[in-house]
Amino acid sequence: MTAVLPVLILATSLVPALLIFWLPERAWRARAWLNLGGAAVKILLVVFLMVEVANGVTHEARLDLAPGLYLLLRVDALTLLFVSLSAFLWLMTTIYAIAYLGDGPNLSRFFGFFSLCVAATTGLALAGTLITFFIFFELLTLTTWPLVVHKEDAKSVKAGRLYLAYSLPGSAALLVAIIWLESATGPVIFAEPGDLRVLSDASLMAIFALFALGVGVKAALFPLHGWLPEAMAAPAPVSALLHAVAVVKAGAFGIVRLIYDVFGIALTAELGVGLPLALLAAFTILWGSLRALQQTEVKKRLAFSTVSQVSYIILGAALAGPYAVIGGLVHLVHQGLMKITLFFCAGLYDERAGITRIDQLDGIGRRMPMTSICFTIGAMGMIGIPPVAGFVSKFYLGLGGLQAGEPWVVGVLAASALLNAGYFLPMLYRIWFGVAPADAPQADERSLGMLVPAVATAAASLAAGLFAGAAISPLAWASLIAAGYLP
Amino acid sequence: MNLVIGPLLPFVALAWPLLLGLGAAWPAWRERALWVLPAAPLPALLLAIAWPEGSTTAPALLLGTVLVLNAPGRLLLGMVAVIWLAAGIFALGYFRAPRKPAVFAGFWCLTLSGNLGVMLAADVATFYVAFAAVSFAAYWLVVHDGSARALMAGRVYLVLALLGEALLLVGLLLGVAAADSLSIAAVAASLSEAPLALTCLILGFGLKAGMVPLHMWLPLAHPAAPTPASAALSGAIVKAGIIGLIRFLPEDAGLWTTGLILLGLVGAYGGVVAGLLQRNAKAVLAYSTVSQMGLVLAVLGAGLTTEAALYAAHHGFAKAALFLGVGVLAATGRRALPWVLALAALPALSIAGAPLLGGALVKAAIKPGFAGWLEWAVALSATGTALLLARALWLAVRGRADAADARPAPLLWAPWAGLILVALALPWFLLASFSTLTPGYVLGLASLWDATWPLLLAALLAAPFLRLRPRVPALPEGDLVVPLGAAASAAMHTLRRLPEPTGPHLALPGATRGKAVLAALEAALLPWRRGGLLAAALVLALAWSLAG
Amino acid sequence: MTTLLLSLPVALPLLAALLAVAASRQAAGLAMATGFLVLGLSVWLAFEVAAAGPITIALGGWEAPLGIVLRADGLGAGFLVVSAMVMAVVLVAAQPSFEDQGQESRAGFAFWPLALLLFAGLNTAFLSRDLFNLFVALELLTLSAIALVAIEGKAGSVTAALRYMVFALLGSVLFLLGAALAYAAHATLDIGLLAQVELGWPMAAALALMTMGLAIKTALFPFHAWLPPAHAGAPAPASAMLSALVPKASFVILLRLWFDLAPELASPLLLAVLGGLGAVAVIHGSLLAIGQDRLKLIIAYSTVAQLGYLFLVFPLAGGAGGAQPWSAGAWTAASFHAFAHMLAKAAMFLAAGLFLRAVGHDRLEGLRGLARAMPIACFAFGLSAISLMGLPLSGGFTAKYLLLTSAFASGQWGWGLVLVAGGLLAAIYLFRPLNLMFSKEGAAASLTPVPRWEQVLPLLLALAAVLLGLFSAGPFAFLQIGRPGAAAEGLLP
Amino acid sequence: MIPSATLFGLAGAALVGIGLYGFLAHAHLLRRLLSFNVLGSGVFLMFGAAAWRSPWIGADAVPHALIITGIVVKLAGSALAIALLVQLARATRRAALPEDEGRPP
Repeated sequence: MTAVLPVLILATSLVPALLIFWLPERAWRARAWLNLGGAAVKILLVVFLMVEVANGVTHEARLDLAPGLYLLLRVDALTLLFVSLSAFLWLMTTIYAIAYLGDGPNLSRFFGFFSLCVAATTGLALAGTLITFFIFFELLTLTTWPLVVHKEDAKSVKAGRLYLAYSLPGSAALLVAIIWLESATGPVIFAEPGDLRVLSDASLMAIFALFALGVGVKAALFPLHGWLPEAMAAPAPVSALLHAVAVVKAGAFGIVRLIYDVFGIALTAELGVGLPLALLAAFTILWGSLRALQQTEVKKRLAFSTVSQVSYIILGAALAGPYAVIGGLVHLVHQGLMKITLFFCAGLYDERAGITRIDQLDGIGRRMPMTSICFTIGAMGMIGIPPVAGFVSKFYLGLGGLQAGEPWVVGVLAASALLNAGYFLPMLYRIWFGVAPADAPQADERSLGMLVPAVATAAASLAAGLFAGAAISPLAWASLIAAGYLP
Repeated sequence: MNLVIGPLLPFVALAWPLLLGLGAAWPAWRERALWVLPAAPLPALLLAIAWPEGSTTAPALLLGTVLVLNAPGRLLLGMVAVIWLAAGIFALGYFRAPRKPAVFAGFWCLTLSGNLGVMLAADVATFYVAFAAVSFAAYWLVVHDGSARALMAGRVYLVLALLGEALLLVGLLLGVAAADSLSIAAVAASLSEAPLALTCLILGFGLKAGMVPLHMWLPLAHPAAPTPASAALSGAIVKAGIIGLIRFLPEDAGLWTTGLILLGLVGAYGGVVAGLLQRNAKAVLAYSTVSQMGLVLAVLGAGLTTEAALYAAHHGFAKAALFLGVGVLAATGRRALPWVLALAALPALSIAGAPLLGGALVKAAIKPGFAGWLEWAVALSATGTALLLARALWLAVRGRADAADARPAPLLWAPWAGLILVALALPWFLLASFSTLTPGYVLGLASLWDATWPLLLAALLAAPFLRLRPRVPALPEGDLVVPLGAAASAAMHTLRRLPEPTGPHLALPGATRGKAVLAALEAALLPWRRGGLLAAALVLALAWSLAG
Repeated sequence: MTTLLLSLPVALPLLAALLAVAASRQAAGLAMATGFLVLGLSVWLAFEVAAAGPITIALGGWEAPLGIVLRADGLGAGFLVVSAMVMAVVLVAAQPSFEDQGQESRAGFAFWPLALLLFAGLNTAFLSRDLFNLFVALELLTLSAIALVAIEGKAGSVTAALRYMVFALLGSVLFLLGAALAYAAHATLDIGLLAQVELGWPMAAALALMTMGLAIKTALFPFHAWLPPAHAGAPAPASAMLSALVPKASFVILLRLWFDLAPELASPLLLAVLGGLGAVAVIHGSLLAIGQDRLKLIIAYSTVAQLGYLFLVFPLAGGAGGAQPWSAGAWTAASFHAFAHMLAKAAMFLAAGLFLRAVGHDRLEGLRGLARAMPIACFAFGLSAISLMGLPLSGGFTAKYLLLTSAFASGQWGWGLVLVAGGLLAAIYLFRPLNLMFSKEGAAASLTPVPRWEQVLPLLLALAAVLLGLFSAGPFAFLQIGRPGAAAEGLLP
Repeated sequence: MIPSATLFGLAGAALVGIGLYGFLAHAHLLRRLLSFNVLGSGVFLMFGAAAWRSPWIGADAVPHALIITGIVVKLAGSALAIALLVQLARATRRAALPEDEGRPP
């Protein structure tokens, strides 16, 4: 048991962040190396830690703040699922962002906060106690805000305000829930939370609801999702960060922690709080899809699609059967891979062809074939068309629903698949079969820095589905985690 | 961990087309990408002809892929390989200046791989993936020529394919949950206990196989595709649904036993009626497929699984030959027409069950499944088939080449002729192993008569038509799709135009008023006198409470 | 040695103030030197206290009740260190504002001695244990603060100063009256000695008088109306001292009165009045801050709200102490909150001063686009905002966490909700300026440039506020040195 | 006969009362300041009275020292107040806070 590694893995993004803040605007080369170096080291550490965790070695670090208030960083399998995803996507997004932002203004600020954001995500994943989780959760909110408002135009600033207007009350609810719980039970360490039964059923239910409300804002659970589509005003790498690497994931991750490591499956079932959450998630899935259908802007449609997709994770977690857990957890990774691909492509369309609306997509497939192929793969994954990763998640979620005695889940999945098809296929149709108008602006995809990450994540989404049975696939890892939770 | 446990060839057979397809995208090869088409199904052909039965596993692939080679699958696998081979060769002659050859070749290979995959898959996930591959990749074959008609057909195809996938997913999920296993055999065994799963699966597979009323995509998509692709679609791809039913139907399908027979017969006759009202040879052929698949469904409902496979295989060869025949006729001038037409009529006659041809054997094979009026109904359907195919040939002849001495190129007629040969001959070799009959049975007088009278009846019925040439009302391709499509697009339109909830607001109601109230309160606290008096009052109150 | 350590923080600023009047040319340098010297001494003292426990000295060898006794416990030394940190930085930051005005101007001449006097009063208030000494310290502090408000001589600030004066005088006289009563009843003014005797109704009356006097000086609702115009009207470095430091002195005395001197006299009404007024101050101050259109007024109203939190300690103290062994409760939290507020509020006023200098006015609209022009100052503003909102990781968060835990553990939900609501309201009024800083549309075309090193000063304080949260274990343990028993057990049995 | 200490104490209390009234009642700041001085004097008087212990001990010396210090402090305060008041009067031609005269602040 050592304390070095958890701290080190946090430092891989924290230290570059702090250094980058002080770099002059022109030092883009140093910035790039710091970022990429940090990301690369982090991936190496993650791989090493995976081996360690698979071998049953525990790593944890602790910092005392006040009696009863301490930061605990601890590496477990669930941590690594999230950290590995965010580390890989961070690397990709960084490469993408360097190319995307080019020599725009305020880059040191941007990349500084960007890395801080990832540091917060890492900390959140590593958090071993509720309060540690909360602290990093809140840090994530704060470090994301400057990224959302990065463009400094009216739209971004409004989006930033909205983001905070949703997030801060959410965090307040979360804090109340945590302190309420801890004032009765003492500090809650994940997976060994002590006896929650000292509180009454009603109190526990209220705590569960407050907690779900708090993290639900980040996870864009209906009706707390309003900020997400507005946040599309931010640059594409930020969207990628919000939708895939960090923010909404943090919310979903919080729900998983809540159900499995704080309340535990047994107590959740006893209180009967899983089902309402599952129903809300199911409603969000359908609602997000319906709203996506109504959008006319590419990024907004994708944003509502996220609203819908992230709730799959929550649905899986809330159903709490063996397969459902696996489905939910694996979707954490799969959704990240697929959605980031879509956002990378949307950014490419926007940046290289000036396309923001869906009706402008006509015939872009011919002019930007690689981008469009990646977009197609991502979209197919979202619909659940195999062998892109999405179908694996849905398969397990569906099985999980049946296993948990909730057959309606299958219906929700099928309906959502059709709705997803309803809003993605017309886009694909325009991309591949539409005819570009004569006055369409110049378009090309000659930006290796933006294209390579898109191709890589698209390939990863394909591989995650195609080789789901492999020993090191997300599915295998999710199954390992789930096995740890189930009696 | 071994990547593959068991023989490698089944995986090679599936991966080889994919590799070729990817290779076709290579810039240097793009222009000549079509040459990969004939090569793609070769390993699968080898597998079907010369490989021992057995299964093989790749644990890392998907959710642990298991492929199995056994009797009905092997036959249909071979059929798929042969049809795609023939269609591939045909395509070389058919496309003179191909549009986007690399894209066409890529999706051709992907569709093929999926089509082969459904015949081999022994686990649910692999089956689902393969099924999706064949369904969705085929879309690009349908819309290849980019015409408005093709795009429209493609759209209908895609919507229904999606619906099929969704049904399939639900069915498979329910099935797997009931069986608690991913093995198809296990799922099938438990389906009699899971009626909802069975229903979803039958609808999903039926959709692919052209079961009424989910057949609408067939008469739209098959004619819209380029001829070699039509052949593959109608000959091979619809069989993905058939193999699904063969694999998944439990011993006791409950109500669906009757349901399949009834729906099958409705399709068998409805296809004939709707087909006769068509104006396009390929559309007529597509309706004939609906009709024939109806029969296969009925056979499956009757429980004759292997016979259904045999029937389906024969139909695949013959129908693919007919589609290619339309292409061959289109390249034939007046002079060579009689010979070509004579050859083109052979698969038609075979499907109609004319004596001594392959079709007669397979029709005899399925006969024991039916009794009473059903036996008659099945037998009589051959009359309809004959009429329908005659109409198809008639329409095809009208579309012959303008130049009187035009002759089909060898690349066109050779694969066609090959397919005809296989269609006519193969049942003779396979009848014994796929049914309880022997070839000798069909040579008996009774069965010769059984095969002949429907054709004579057809000739009788057709005669007045040929003489009088009445105007036949035209039925739009895809019949039901017209009203349904309109309804669907209206629904979609409504969904999209639903009033959007207003976006989130940050301004609080009454904020201005609240601000004024607060400011007034603040101003009231400012004058010293009030503050001082308050302080004095509080001092007194506190002193009193502290002393007490 | 310890005698010097305790007396120099009081004596040095006094001496320097005299010198600054005499040698006004060197006043700025002298003041800065004093600031850092006292900071060094305070830190040294803190280490001594940490090593050896509370240190008590009797000046001139006269023990209480006759002599003047100074005592450094965890609370006093803690406040001493943090206020010296703030003072040192503020004095450096004040240098460009007041040195440039030359010796001829009254402000340039008077600022340094006044600031040093204020410093001396502050340190005396933190270290004294004698009610009359505390009175003198408070007067020194208040009078120099009032003079600082009026230092620019504008009609508005003179009005504000006079208003402040009126309230402060009442506060003083109430406190003095209480002290006189206490002396009449028990013939001593030493807190330590008074704590040991049986207290009767005269002491109750005395405490009521002193409590109200101190509450007025701490600008507790409803006696806060003088504060925003006074703090907002002063020059930025003066505002920083006024807002961050001055109210803390009276609050520390209030803590000592109730937790050290007479915990057994507390009544439910006292807790309800102090806690209730504090809660109202939190909500009322925050709501008014939201409505302001000038940055310095927002910050000043924020002080009203933040001071309100401090008073929640009275009902909450002991809320977690006995029942929950892992949390030492609200008493420490109040100190933490005061520390965090001192650092963050000073940083915020200094940053606001820089914005004002760059833009020429402090209307909110002027902040547009400053994130690009003055990134460091904006960052400092943002960091201190985080601490004021009580978001992690910051001293403000640790304080809020401890207070909330006390509230929930003792079942006093209401106070907990006030804490949460206050945090959210703070987010609203503090993100308004932050939002504008990040809006490039409508940004002013030309700004007076502000040197980088000046922007770093508020950042230092803001970072200190944040680091206080990250490394709170040390300060937490330090505050427990010489902690009165009532801090853990609560004011009511 | 009333002991002199009590007399002084009562007189002090009366002065406090009168001073407090004036302090609260007057809007004119100079009057208010004068009232405050009356109030302060009352407090000191009471403090002084509290110094009386008993005929044998006589008066306690400590309050006397404190009163002197207090008077100095009060003097300083009054001086500052007067200075500010003069400045206010020069700047605004008024000798009262705006809100006490019913003007907007």
